[in-house]
Amino acid sequence: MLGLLWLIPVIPLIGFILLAIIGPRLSRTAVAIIGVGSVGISAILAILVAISFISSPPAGNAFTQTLWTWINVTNFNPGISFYLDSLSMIMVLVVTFVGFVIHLYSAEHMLHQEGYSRFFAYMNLFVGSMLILVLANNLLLLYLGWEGVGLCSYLLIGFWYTNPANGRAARKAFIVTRVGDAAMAIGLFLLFNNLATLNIQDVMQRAAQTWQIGSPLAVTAAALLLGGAVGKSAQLPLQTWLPDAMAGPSPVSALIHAATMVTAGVYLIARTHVLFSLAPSVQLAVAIVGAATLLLAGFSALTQWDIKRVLAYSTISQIGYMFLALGVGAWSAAIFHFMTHAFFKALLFLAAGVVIDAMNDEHNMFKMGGLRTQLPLTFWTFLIGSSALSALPLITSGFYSKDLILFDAYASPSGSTWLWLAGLVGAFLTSIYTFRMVFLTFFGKPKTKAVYQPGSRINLALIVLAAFALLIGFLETPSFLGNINVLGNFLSASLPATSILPQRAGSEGILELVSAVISLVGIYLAYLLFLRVPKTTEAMVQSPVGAVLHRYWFSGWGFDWLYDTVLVRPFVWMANSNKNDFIDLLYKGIIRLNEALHRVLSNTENGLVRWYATGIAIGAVIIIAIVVFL
Amino acid sequence: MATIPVEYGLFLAIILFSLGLVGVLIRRNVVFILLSVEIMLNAAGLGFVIAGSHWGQADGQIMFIFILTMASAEVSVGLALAIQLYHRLKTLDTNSISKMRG
Amino acid sequence: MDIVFYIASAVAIICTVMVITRLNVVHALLYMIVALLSVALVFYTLGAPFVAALEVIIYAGAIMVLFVFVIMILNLGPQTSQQERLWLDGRIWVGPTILALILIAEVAYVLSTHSTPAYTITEISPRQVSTQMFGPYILGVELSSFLLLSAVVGAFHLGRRRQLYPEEIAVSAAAVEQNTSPQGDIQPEPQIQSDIHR
Amino acid sequence: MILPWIIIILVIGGTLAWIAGRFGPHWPRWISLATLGIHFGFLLYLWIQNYSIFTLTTRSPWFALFDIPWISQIGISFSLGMDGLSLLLILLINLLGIMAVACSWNAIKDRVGFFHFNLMWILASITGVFLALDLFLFYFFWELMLVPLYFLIGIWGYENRIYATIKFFIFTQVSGLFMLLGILGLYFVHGANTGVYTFSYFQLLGTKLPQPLGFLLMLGMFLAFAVKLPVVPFHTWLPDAHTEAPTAGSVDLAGLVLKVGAYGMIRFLIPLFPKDSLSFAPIAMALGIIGILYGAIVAFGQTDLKRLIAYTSISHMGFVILGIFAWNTIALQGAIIIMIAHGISTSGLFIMVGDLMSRLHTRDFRRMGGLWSTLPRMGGAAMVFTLASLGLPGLGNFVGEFLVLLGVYRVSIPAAALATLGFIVATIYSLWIIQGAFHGRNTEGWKLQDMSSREAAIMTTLIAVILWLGIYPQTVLNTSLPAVEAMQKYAIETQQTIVSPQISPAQPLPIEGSITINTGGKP
Repeated sequence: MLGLLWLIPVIPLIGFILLAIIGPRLSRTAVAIIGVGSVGISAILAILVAISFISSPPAGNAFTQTLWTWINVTNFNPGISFYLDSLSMIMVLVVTFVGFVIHLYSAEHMLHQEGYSRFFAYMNLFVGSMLILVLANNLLLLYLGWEGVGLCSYLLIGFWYTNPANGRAARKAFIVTRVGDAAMAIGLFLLFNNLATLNIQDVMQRAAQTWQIGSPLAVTAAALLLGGAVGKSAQLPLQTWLPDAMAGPSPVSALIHAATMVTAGVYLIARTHVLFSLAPSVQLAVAIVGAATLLLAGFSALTQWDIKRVLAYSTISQIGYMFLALGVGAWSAAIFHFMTHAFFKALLFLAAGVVIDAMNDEHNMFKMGGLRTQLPLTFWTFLIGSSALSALPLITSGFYSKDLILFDAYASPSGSTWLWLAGLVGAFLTSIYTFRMVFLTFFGKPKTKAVYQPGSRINLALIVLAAFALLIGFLETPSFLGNINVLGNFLSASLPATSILPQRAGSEGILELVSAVISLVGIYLAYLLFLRVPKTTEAMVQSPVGAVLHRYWFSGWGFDWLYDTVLVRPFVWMANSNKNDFIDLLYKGIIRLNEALHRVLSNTENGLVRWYATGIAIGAVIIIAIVVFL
Repeated sequence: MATIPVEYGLFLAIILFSLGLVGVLIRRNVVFILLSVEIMLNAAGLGFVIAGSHWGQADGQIMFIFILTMASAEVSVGLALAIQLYHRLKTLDTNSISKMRG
Repeated sequence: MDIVFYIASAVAIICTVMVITRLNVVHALLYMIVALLSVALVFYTLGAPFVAALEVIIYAGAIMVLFVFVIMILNLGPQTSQQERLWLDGRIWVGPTILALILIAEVAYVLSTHSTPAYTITEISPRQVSTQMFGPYILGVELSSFLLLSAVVGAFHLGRRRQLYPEEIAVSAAAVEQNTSPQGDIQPEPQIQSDIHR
Repeated sequence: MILPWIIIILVIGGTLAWIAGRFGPHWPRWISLATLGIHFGFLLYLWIQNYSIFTLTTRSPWFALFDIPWISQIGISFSLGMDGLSLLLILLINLLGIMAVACSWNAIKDRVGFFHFNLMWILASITGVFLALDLFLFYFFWELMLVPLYFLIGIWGYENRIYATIKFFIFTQVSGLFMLLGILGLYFVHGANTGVYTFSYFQLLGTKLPQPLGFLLMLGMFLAFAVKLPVVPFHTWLPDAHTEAPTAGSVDLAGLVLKVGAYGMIRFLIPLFPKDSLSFAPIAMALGIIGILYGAIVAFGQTDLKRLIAYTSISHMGFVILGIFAWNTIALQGAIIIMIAHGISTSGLFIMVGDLMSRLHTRDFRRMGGLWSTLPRMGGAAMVFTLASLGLPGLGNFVGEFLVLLGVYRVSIPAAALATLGFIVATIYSLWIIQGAFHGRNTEGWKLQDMSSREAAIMTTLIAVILWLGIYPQTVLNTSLPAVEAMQKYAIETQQTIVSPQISPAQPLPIEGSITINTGGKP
């Protein structure tokens, strides 16, 4: 069964090629069958492969399949080869499964849009690229997938291309992530030139053998990879593209900008965890970046009026948690949070898509309200997703994954109280802005009438995701709540277990309690501020301090402004002012000089016989002088 | 026969030549220019004759005869040009025929 | 005999100066004839009687007569002298004179550094000249005949009064118009065309 | 006798096309297409037949050599040789030649015969450049190439074509003279050293050059190649020439002429002047980096689509010079891949612009926009080529750029880091092309015919090649590897002879009589 591994990424790619070439001539049904079907087959294959992987684990708990050698120059010979271990298995399962559900949703959601086949072509290409990314055996192939998903992100953000703002957002996403990618590329050069391989397992093995902990090369390599990761995962300081990326269709936001692509950075760091362990300073930077991002994004999410932007900031914030986990060495906790987040955030985006459709393309939450009764299924699923996001205790998956991270941030050797505190504040913010969204959208007085009811495919997608958002948390529970460690055990083959300081290990129960309380308080506060006394809230926003903070947070802490002033404008100015290429002036100058000389010399050709005779005479005199006196 | 230092003869030649040159350069009338050219040619011939006489050879005189031939050819063509010039432009001014300026 | 050389030289120089300074062409021609005659005398004193004879016959005789004929054909009026006076203003002398002086100075310098003793001039007879000319220089003679032939053809062609083409008439009419203006002086306009760059 | 025929076929085809122009406009087109098709097939056959020898361990890079004396008094011979590198480049120019004929099928209506004559002669002379192993012959073909190209742009170009052609001609001609100086200097120094006056490449390898003469001669040759490549301060002829050239001319410029400079550096500059080019390498690499970034920034500021693409070429060629002067196998292989991939992708873009122009009658970017809705297939093709030019993995350019940077990193880490910024700026201008032409609002309300089957065939072929280069570049890498290794060996051997003169210079390959074809191991 494992031999079918290569088909998992290839089938969506075949779907892409089919749709790209003959898609425009097919009926919408056929397009949907190809588009959804290819991902569906992929998901089934993934499950089959997973069953066979778990039931009869291959030697070394990892399976490598090489299709062909991609490039072979002297000792540089990365292959088109796939590597399956427990980490990539989890990723493949999540990507194919969530991908399939979202495709199913899209089949209905996008039905009346122009470019139906184009949409599915891009989506299939995305799934294929993402699968290549997670299955890649070497960093170069990973980079191929990495850039491929970036491309699809660009294409899908700008899917409605006639609006220039969408194009702008799409380009911003691609270019900002490309900044990170460039850093990552340099990292690859460094790794290859010092370790003579790009095969991920070999890189880690050789790095551990040849580099001391904290050696400059290890630190640089890890830092450069981190650069790639923060770009893709929208972490500080390259987080600015993700909120704008919401210009794309809702399924795109769900699949790419919540569930899968943006977590590629998390995957990359987890995949190359040995390098980060060798560079403790960079690992600390990962934790700090995560903590800072989750706070920043949390505050920004509080002030948005666009339902999708709230979700976007919350995505940034949740990935911040994953980075925090990676930074403190809680590898499996990060992957666990990635899993739960994939389900509940995809759910939230899909539900938000339904809401937006029902509101006739209205994104402003302040113009919604009371949708609880009009869209009951959507409301319940959205509520489940929101509860998971704000880590409602005991019943939601978010509770288990987030609290595991908080505990590890406190209790692991590289963790600290400060990191834990940052996470806690973030959790508090999360529950406020999440339920602000719920209350504004679904509660209160109805302001607009829903013009649309979702059909069976959308409902199915929402229900499936909601179920997973609730249930998947039970893969990994704290020691006092059953102590289930399914995921951790499964991942232990590829990721080292999280070490816990013994003196802090006992505090797990208390910490869980604190964060549970925090989450509930946050929800209550949201209820108070946005449902009970919205006037007071409004006054707070209007007050001088509130207004400044609001503006700051609303604009994402002014990062856009900063980059615009420091980078974008100078670049555009430079390009525009040098449109005619100042180097050409040099050659134009030569032309001018020639023309001037020509003018001077042609003045001497005046047609006067005596002038020429004078010239001859002067010449004769000079030549005779030379002959005589020299 | 006479005993004249060769320098004197050559000095005379160069003075005549220079006067001819001055004439070519200062006159605008094409007939005067032709006359001055004749002076220069004559002076050059004089130089040849002096040199020939210095060495006691006939070559100098032969050169003079060639120069004479050339001078007559030049004068005949030059004067024909002068007539044509006057015929067309009603002037003998060489400045008036500056069509070939750059 | 020496004194003849010196006197003839002096006459030649004076006459030449007069040639280039005369306003009237005919006066100049007369001085020119005198100058040529004195040069012929110089040739004689230098022991070249044959060349002296040629000088008188061909230069002073034929060529100068050619000039005279041309002047007669052109039939220049009294205003020509006026014109010449205008053209010969003082400034125009400066440059050529300086050039000529430099030239003379250079040659004088050369001559002064190579002083050769005075020697007795021997006469070279026409026979010697002729045997040389039709011996080693026969090719030069042939070439001279070509030259003369082409000069004859050229002079005939150029001197012919033929019908002008219309565009030539236009050009000459415009030129005549310019030449009959009071100064009769055409300043070449610095008209630079750099079409190749446009 | 195979090698001269490779050139002669094109010459004959071109001449026939000119003559056939009397009978009607379709004759030259079909004749050119047929000639190029036969030629291409023949070259493919040659490649496949000889492919196995590339993987042998004891391999001579030259699988075909041809040598007859030409002007033997001064040591000039008509000496041709083919190795993997020249085979690849000739295949490339042949393919692009076919594309050029195809893309001007309807666009050229005036003097069709002469047009195809010029086209074929450009191909023939560039083929000659790639095959020549005698420096005089190389120079001969090098200059010959200019003349038909001059006519091609000067007659069938756009409004400002005279300015552009003169500029192009003067730039290349003047720089060519510097190369001639370099060649002659080498010739005389070698003659003075050994008493053998010859232009033969193999014999000139390892010439001991006194300083600073050697450096100056190297600089002269570098200048010629740098102008053709073009390297940044000498690049300004390219945007003008590209902008004014007809589509086929742009394809020729981008796909063929630019490659000649890079080829000259690999084949001649560094092997002939190994020591001097080594000491010059930091400057050349700096120029490469400046080219990458400068070209990209200026490209972004353009409003003329063809000009924009021309500047992207400059940016890409920066990678090539960087790779060449890094002078290790990885970087050189990368540079070769970029040369081929850039030829394909940029030609694709130029053909796309040509197709757009035939519909819109403008190259001005500001008047386009939203064309995707009316030209979806062309938009898709354009997308592939722009993605290739921004270095998307899976397409040819990425492989080349990555290999170049990987190799450069060994030589200079800052250079690799700075050049990597090229990925970012390339993204900016590439996306700008798509945004400006195909995305956004269709403000002028264009309603256009999407690609015809002829245009689609061109695009499909080019896309297939660029994908093949991106996913399985191994065929190309294998083919060029012996040549690359041989070049490096020449350079190393000549360096050794400089250090220790008692070692005899690089042994020239045995050239017996007329031709030695290596038929894949068979005697």
